[in-house]
Order: sequence, then structure tokens, then C-alpha cells
Amino acid sequence: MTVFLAVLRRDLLLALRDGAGTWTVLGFFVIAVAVFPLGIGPEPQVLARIAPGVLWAMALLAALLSLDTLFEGDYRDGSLEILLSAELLPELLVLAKALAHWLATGLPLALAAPLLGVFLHLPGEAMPVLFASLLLGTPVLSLLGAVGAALALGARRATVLLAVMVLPLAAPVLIFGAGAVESAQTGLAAAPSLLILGGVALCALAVCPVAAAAALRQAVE
Amino acid sequence: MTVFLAVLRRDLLLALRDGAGTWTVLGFFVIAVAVFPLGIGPEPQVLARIAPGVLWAMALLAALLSLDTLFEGDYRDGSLEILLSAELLPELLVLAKALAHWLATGLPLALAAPLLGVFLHLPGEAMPVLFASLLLGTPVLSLLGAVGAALALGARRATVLLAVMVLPLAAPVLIFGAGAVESAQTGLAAAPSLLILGGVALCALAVCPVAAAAALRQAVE
Amino acid sequence: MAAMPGTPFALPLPTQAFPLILRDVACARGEARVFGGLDLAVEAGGLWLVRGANGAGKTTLLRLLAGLLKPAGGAALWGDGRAPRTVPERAVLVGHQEALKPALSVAENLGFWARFHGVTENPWPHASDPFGVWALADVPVRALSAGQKRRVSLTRLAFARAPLWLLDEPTTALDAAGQRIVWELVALHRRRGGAAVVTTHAKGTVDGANELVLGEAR
Amino acid sequence: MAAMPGTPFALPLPTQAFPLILRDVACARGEARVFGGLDLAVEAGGLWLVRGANGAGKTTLLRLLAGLLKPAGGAALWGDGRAPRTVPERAVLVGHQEALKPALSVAENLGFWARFHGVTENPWPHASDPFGVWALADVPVRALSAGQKRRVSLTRLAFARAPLWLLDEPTTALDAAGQRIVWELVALHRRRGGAAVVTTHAKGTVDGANELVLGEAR
Amino acid sequence: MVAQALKAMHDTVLRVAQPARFVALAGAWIPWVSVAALVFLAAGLVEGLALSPPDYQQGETVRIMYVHVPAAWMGLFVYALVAGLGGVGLVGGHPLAFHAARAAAPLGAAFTAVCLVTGALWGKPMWGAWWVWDARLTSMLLLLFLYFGHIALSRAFDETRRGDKAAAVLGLVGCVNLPVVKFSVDWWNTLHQPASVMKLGGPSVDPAMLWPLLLMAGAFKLGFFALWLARTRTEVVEARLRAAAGRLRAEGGAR
Ligand code: HEM
Ligand SMILES: Nc1ncnc2c1ncn2[C@@H]1O[C@H](COP(=O)(O)OP(=O)(O)OP(=O)(O)O)[C@@H](O)[C@H]1O
Ligand SMILES: Nc1ncnc2c1ncn2[C@@H]1O[C@H](COP(=O)(O)OP(=O)(O)OP(=O)(O)O)[C@@H](O)[C@H]1O
Ligand SMILES: [Mg+2]
Ligand SMILES: [Mg+2]
Repeated sequence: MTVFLAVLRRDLLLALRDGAGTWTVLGFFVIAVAVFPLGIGPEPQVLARIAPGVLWAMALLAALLSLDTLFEGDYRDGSLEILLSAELLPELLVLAKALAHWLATGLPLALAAPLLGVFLHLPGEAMPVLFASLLLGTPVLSLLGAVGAALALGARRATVLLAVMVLPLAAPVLIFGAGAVESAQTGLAAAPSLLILGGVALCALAVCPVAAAAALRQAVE
Repeated sequence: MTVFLAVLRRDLLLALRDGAGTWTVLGFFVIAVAVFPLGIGPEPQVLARIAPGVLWAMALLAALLSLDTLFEGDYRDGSLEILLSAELLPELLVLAKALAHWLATGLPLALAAPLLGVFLHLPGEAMPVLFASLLLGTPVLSLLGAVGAALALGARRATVLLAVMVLPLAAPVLIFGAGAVESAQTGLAAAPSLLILGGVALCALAVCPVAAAAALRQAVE
Repeated sequence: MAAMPGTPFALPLPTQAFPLILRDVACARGEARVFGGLDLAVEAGGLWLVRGANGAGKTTLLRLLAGLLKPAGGAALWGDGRAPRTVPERAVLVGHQEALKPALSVAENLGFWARFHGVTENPWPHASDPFGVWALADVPVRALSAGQKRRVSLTRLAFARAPLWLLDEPTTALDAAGQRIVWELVALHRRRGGAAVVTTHAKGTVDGANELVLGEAR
Repeated sequence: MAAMPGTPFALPLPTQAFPLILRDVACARGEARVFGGLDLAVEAGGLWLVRGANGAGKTTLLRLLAGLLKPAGGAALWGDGRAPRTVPERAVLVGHQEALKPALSVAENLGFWARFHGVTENPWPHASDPFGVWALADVPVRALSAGQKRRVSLTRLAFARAPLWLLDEPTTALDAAGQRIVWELVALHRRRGGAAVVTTHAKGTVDGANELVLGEAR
Repeated sequence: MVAQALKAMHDTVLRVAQPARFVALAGAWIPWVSVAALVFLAAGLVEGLALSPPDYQQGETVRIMYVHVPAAWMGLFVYALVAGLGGVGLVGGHPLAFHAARAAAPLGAAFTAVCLVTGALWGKPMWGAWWVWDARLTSMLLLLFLYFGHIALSRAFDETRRGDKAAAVLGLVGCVNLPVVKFSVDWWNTLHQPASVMKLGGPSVDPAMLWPLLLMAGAFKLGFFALWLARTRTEVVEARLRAAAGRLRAEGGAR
């Protein structure tokens, strides 16, 4: 448990202090979303129509981009080998790192999204659902990403690999997440989509740490 | 000149072989564009309406993402110091690296864009303009990015910094690039926008290497 | 150096699992075989100095002992019949790589490793500071000189409770004083029943050390 | 080692710019002053061994001589009155960092540096291979052992035409044979009129070498 | 009894699966399988392009079907095969399974790509668009991405074994996509038409169209087997060469 907390703490510290952490992800998210009105033009109806999709898609990309460093830094500087030789179960190590990743990126993304929604003329009714859907969906991204990052560890072209691996698996999350917001926007019930998201999150929580831990053991061989 | 060619050659080799090169950028581009219909929904009119903006915005982000490694690798492993102490003018070094970056990322992006346009229901008439606009616009991104990457060198949070620095400068490129495609799509003349893009490219070619070289000298101090 | 009472060095070590025995072990990196037919017994209180040309397989051997590589042939077993792989927390490896985060300060980095090794209170000033890096506590690791980094990295040994130390060219980048401290620490560790396997290119030897020279072919 | 005729080592060196003179030089890293009041003259054919505790400023001094750092006080000038900064191609620095790309093979890495140093034909087998890395030509650098990496990195010296060699702990990670080759190369370089400034923590000394011990404080 | 039979089968598989034996066996089989594939292909092309009638609704474009549908079937089948081989490799640790998976994946990706391209070519006249984002088309595109991921991952490491294992994990996880591709037409309201050949209750296609379709399916399958055997053999030989080169380097004075 001490080790779990130590890893969590250090990763959060690094995310706030260093390159690929919170600020990069938030910066990317804000800028990526801001780029759209420039490219598409300012019409409010068009922007509002695509707002749920754009916000979710960019949140997905932002999370994806920060994932390739999830284990990479520890792997390169030799920390990972030491961490894996601890009495801590590798599954818990994965969980600690995924949790830190979510706290450092998913949560800020969920918090920032409603604000960006305003810029895309997303109606106020949809904001709580946007926030809720990201709150449920981003942990799945962190968990799936942990599996991908562990598999791609030490690989050449880790970033593409990760994207190519995680995206097909994350597609349902995106579809239901954006779907929930769109329902709310058009006055339909968002609850079913949100429930599905919650279910997916629970499944990911059960399966992903085990898979990622297996991949990690492979990687330090 | 030998050194110019040697740097160009090595950077291309690295881009094709390694992490943040051609494959990452292309993979990101394809996946980022594919994410939109998933989030926004399948209606062809909506997709066609936002296609120019989405393609240009994602190309911009893809180029931006590959930029933070433009000098970073050389800086970290000590190559940059040696390169800067050569008889080659730093301006030419910047040019060699920017050219390699464009060949390895900008050109493939321009080539891939029309194919992705098909998926977004972009009409056939707009394809040549899409290609031409990216062909003129991506070199500007590489050159602006070189300045940003040189300035951000060794800074923590290089990626955000880079994005925050380059994006405002790249905004006109995005606006005119997407504008040209939109004109072609709606049957208007695309030539004026393309000419402006060409002009911007020439200016960037004249100014950016000098600025980036100055920043590089600072960085290895 | 100062190893004060009340520091980890005064605590008892779990040494009952010794010896660690390698029998006819072969090792491969990638597709290529690095060495084969290796026999080795690491006893409590023992010290092995591993020598050999560049690329002979010294680092590979240490990774094997740490359980990070599986032998390609032969068997590596602790006294209680377990393979290095299945019993972590038995060995601590200080390798060519520093396992330090450049963005964090010396104190933050060491604080993490201390907590990792189960030292829950603030490691300073309770724990010993054999390499005198306390003075650099607030400096981010990225601003350290090569030798200072190595000192910080080696300080991890002061927190570890593992009975087996695996040190890969620990004296690299250290000045004469630093090198002396390394050997003194190893001696201290052996006195409390620990063992060490140390690779080195230096010529001198150490009291009661066994020597292993890897692969004569180069 | 083998430095064959027809290799860069047989070519004349541009040594007319010696000596390089430092007068009352002070140096700072970040905000902190590292050393001050340093006087030094590097003559053609000369060798300076730089010693000092970890963090004393040895690496800092080499970067200053390479023109990568400006002195915070005093003056550093070549014989022709130019500062190190304005005359590149005068010094070659082999530092703690290897300047090698892990993804590229040994041959690709060395090919790049050879072209960089103006050796336009395929450097092998024309150029000398003092450290015997030719056998590893097709191996990606990421799969090399620590000492093998250093050997590849030092091979750059065989291509460089710079009269001043700045070597930062060049013998790190090298086995005994490799260390001997380094010193032989330095001797060869001095015989053809070159000079070298070498930092080291080793105790031995070299014929006709000057010694500089930096800052007694750590 | 059953146990004995199973044991005998297992032993046979293991014997054939000896890499050395496999190379010899593959060499003997490849010519025959190739010839059979060509015969099927010729028959299928003649039937499909000349003898079968145009569709009463779709006209001549229906002939795209004779490529599109077999390619789609193969894309799905090969993915299942690759995932299965990866699973066998992970559990049994048998190198030949990894070699076979590595050899099959690019072929499956090619079939999937052919299905996508012919589908797009067909879609333009039928639906008026090259591409629509319905569930079947999207899930098939994801299948292509999964193939790309598998191929890239299996080649991304210095140690081929690691790539094989990582790719095997990805292959198994990606299997969730297969039923989505297959049943998407039933689960969702898609533009793409539902199954008419491989469905409960027998095919509902006119025999004049069914025959060429089945012939082409046979040709694709046999062609795949020929290429697969050849590629697997190459993988086995390459692995041996790599091992030999490694040994040489280790002995021949590497440092
Ligand atoms: C890019 C677009 C397309 C894709 C990705 C695609 C994908 C597929 C797939 C995966 C199958 C195999 C399904 C199974 O095994 O049950 C299939 C079958 C089939 N497709 Fe397409 N398709 C596309 C476009 C079209 C078009 C435009 C048509 C014609 C209107 C068409 C007609 C058929 C037919 C008739 C079958 C056989 C169904 C059966 O009998 O099982 N497809 N397609
Ligand atoms: N990038 C940097 N930023 C700020 N300070 C630095 C940086 N690099 C080194 N320093 C500081 O400058 C001083 C001198 O460092 P330098 O690397 O020159 O030492 P050194 O003599 O080479 O030591 P070593 O024997 O450990 O290699 C040290 O106190 C170090 O902490
Ligand atoms: N990651 C790797 N992948 C493949 N081969 C490797 C890898 N690391 C090392 N090798 C090879 O394994 C052999 C042994 O390497 P090892 O690092 O154990 O040598 P070493 O004795 O520690 O050498 P040094 O004195 O240079 O540190 C070398 O020939 C090396 O090229
Ligand atoms: Mg080693
Ligand atoms: Mg130093």
C-alpha cells in the first residue's frame, strides 16, 4: 500500500511538474478545440451540431497522446525494473499509474470540457451530461491506454502503435459518450448511454490491470 | 553542403525508422480524422460541411505533435552541440532539419488528405485544392515549428509551449487553407487563398531559419 | 561517510534465503547467446567481482540475478528453491541507468525511493546520507553533474532492505572519495550478512572477494 | 588498435591557431558560479588532465573550451584572437552524452558523423577503426552494452579534423583494452600536433601531461 | 479411447509442427494448393463474369460481389485464425504458431482492404457514396486498423518473440470486433444488406449467382493457404538465419 501511494504521489508530482502531464494535455485540448471554429467557420448552428463529437474526439486524442509516456519514462531510466521487483503486485502498480494518469489528465479534461462547450455554443442543458460522460469515459481511456502502453513498451513507433491499438477499442466509449451529450442536447434521455459507459468502465477496471501487468512483465524480460 | 545533406539524410532515416516520424504522424492523422464520424454521427451533409476544417485542423495538429522532437533528440543526446559547432551556418542546419521534417511529415499528410476526404464525403472537385493547399501550407508549419521548437528547447512542458507559440502564428495558414478548400467545395474560386498561402510560405522561408538559428545558439549556452 | 545507528544499516537483513546458486546457466539477449555454462554461488556475506571485456555480459548477468531475465539454459535458484524471478525484494539493482526523474528534486526523487523501500517517515535526516547529497536536496536532478547523479542514485542503497546488492559499475563517474564510499558501504553490507555482486573495470581487488571473469572471447 | 596510413590520422592538422588561452576565467551554470580565476594555456601537442571532485566543474570547463558556454568573467581566446565561440571546427567534444541515435545502426550513426566531419566516402573500411566496432556495424545502437556505446561514440575522434580534443571522462565504461586505446589515440593526436584536454577520476598520469585540479569544495 | 485418439492427434500435430519438418512439408504442398487455387479462380471468373446473369436490380455491378464477398469472408476468417494462432503460441509457447500468425496477418489485412475497396466501388453506384459510416462499414474499417496494429506490433521489437507475444494479446482482445462485423447488419439498421448466404435456414441467393460466388470463395481460400504456407516457411527460415547470425556475432569477436 505504501508503494501504491508512493507511485501515485510521484506520478502526480511529475504530471504537474513535467512535460507530458496535465498542462500539455489541457493545452492540447484547448488548442485543438479552438482550432475548429477557425477551420470550419463561426456559424453557431454548425458548431453546436458538432460540439459533442468534437469535444469527445479531442478529449480522446488528448488522453491518447499523453499515454505513450505512461510507462516509457520509467522504462527508459530503469525505474520500471525496480518497481516491478517490489512486493507490490504488478496489477496494483498498473492501477496506481492509471489512477495517477486519470487524475492528472482525465479529470482536468472533464472539468475543462464544459467551458470549451460554451465556445462551441453547446446549450447549457447538455453541460452536466458532457461532464458526467467524460467522468465515466476517461477512466476507460486511461485503463485501455495502460494496456496499450505496456504492450508497446520499448517498441519502435510506440505512439502510432498505441493509437492504432487503443482507438478501435476506445471507439465504443467515444460513440456512447458523444451520443449521451447529443441526446441531452436534443432533449432525449442521456441516462442509457451513461449507464453503458459506467458498465464499460467497470469491465475495464476488472480486465485491464491484469492484461497490462502481464505485458509489463514481458517488457522488462 | 555535405553537412546539409548529411543532416537531411539522417533525419529522414530517423523519421522512417523511429518513433515520432512519418508513421506516427500519418497514423495520428488517419485516426484523428476517423474519430470524427464516430463522435458526430454519419450524416453525409454534416460531414461534408466540416470536412475542410477537420482535415486542415487535424493536419495542423499532426504536424504540431511531431515538432516537439525536431531538435529535442539532438539536444538530449548531445548531437546538437556538435552540429552547431560545425562550419555549417546554423541557419542552414535549421533549413535542413525543417526540410527533412516537411518531407517526412508535411508531404505524406498532403498525399493522404484526399483519401481521407473521401471518407468525409468531400466532393471530388475539392480534392486538388485540398492537396495544393496542404502542399503550400505544411512547409509553413514546419518552418514556424522550427522556431517554436528551438525556443522551447530544454524547457519543461515543451509540447504545450510549442503549441501555444506556434498556433497563433499558424492560424492564418489554417484559415486560408481550409478557406480555399471550402471555396472549391462551394464552387467559388480557390486561387486567391492559395496565392496568399504561397506568399506566406515564401515569407516563412525567409524569416524562420534566421529566428530559429538565433534561438538554437541560445539553447546550447 | 556516516552510517549512524538507527539507520537502515543497523536493521537486521533477511538473509536466510542465501545462497543463490547458478548452475550451468546460459543467457541470451535478443536472438544472440551472450554466455553459457556459468556456475556461481552467492553466499551470505559474500562478494563477487565480475570482470570482462565490453559486451562480455556483465550487465546481462546482473539482470539475470535480479530476476529481470530468464536464463536461456541451466538453473538459477535461491537456497529456498525459488527462482530469482518469483521472489522480488531480494535483490536491489543499481544499473547503468539512474532511475531518477530529471524534473524532480533530489529530495523528491529519494523520498520516492525511500517510500518505495518501505521507509515511511521522511528519510532525512533520519536515514544515513553516505554520499553527502543532502546538500543538493532541493536541486532538480537535471541540473546535477554526472557524478552527483550517480551519488544520488547510489544513495538508494541506504534505504533498501534487500540482502543482495547488484551493482553495475557503481564507481563510474565518481571521484576518488565517492569510490571509496562505495567500497565501504559494500563492506558494511557484508558485515551485516548481505552479499554483493559488483561489476567493475578497475584493477584493484577487495578483501575476501571472489572474482568472475566473463567470456575471454571478445 | 590500428591507425593505418591513409586514414584521417595521417592527414595534417590545422594547428596554427594554438595556443588557446584562458585568463582569469569564471564560469556559471544557471545562477550559480562554478569556478573562477582560472588561468590555462593549451599549446599545440599539449595535454591537460583535469581532475576534481564531483561537481567541481570539469564538464563545465570543457563546454567552455568548446565554445558552448560563455565565460562569466575573464577571457578565453585562441592564438589568432578569436573566442572559442566564433571559431567552430576547432575543437571536438566527446562528452558524457553519446550523440548516437538508438534507432540507427552503428554504421549509420558513424556514417553520419563521418560525413559531418567531411569524410565523404564510405568511412569503412577506409578509415581506421581504433575501437574495433566494425564487427557491430549492423547492430542498432540501442542493443549495445554501455562500453560498446562508448567505443562507438569515441570512434568519432577518428573522423574529426579538429586540432583540440575535449574528452569528458573518456574511459568511463571501457574495459582495460579500451582505456589503453584512448590513451594511445591521445598520444597519436599529440604527435601530429593536436592538443587534448581530458577529464578523469583515475589516478595514473600520462607522459608530459599537465594537471589541473578544480575547486577543492564539493 | 477418445483420450488415445486425442493424444495421437496431438502428437501428429506436434510432429508436423517441428519447424524442420514443416519446411519440407510446406515445400511439397505449396505447388498443389497453388494449382488448385488457380483452377478455382479460372472457373469462378468464367462463371462470374461471363455465365452468370446480371442482377435485375443492380445490373452488371453485381459482379463486384464475386470479389467483395469472398474477400470479406477471408478478412474475418484470417483474423480469427491469427487470433487463434496467437492464443496457441501464448499458451503452448510453440514458435511455429507465432510464425504462422505473423505470416497470415498481412494477408488478412490485404483481404480486408480488398473488401473495403470493392465495397466502396460498389457503394458509389448503389448508394451514391463511396463511403457511409454505418455499423458494418465502420467495424470493417476498425478490423483493418486492428490488422495494422497487429502487424506493426509484431514487427516493432528487436526481439521477435516479444513482438509476437504482444501482437497475440492484441489479436485476442480485438476478437470482440468480429461478431460486431458479422452481426452489425442484424443488430443495427444499416445501409449494407444483411447476410443472404451464410445464415440459418440456408442461402437465399439464386443458384446462378451462388455457384460463381462459392467458386471464388474456394479460390480465395486456396490462394490464401498457398501464400500462407509459403510465408510461414519464409518466417521459419528467417528465424533460423537470425539465430545463426546472432551465434556468429557472439562467437566471432563481438564486443
Ligand atoms: C466499403 C463498403 C463495404 C464494406 C466494408 C462491406 C463489408 C462487407 C462484409 C464484412 C461482408 C461479409 C459479411 C459476412 O460475412 O456476413 C460483406 C458481405 C456482403 N456485402 Fe458488403 N461491404 C461494403 C459495401 C457493399 C455494397 C455497396 C454492397 C452492395 C450493395 C455490398 C453487398 C454485400 C453482399 C451482397 C454481401 C454478402 C452477404 C451475405 O450473403 O452474407 N457490400 N460486406
Ligand atoms: N545544466 C545545469 N544547470 C545548472 N547547474 C548545473 C548544470 N549542470 C551542472 N550544474 C552544476 O554545475 C556544477 C559543475 O558541474 P559539472 O558537470 O561541470 O561538474 P563535473 O566536475 O563535471 O562533475 P562530475 O565529476 O560529477 O562529472 C555542479 O555543481 C552542478 O550541480
Ligand atoms: N537490449 C539488448 N538487446 C540485444 N542485445 C543486447 C542488449 N543489450 C546488450 N546486448 C548485447 O549483449 C551482450 C552483452 O551485453 P552486456 O550489456 O551484458 O555487456 P557488459 O558486459 O555489461 O558490457 P559493458 O562493459 O560494455 O557494460 C553485448 O554483446 C550486447 O551487444
Ligand atoms: Mg554493462
Ligand atoms: Mg562531468
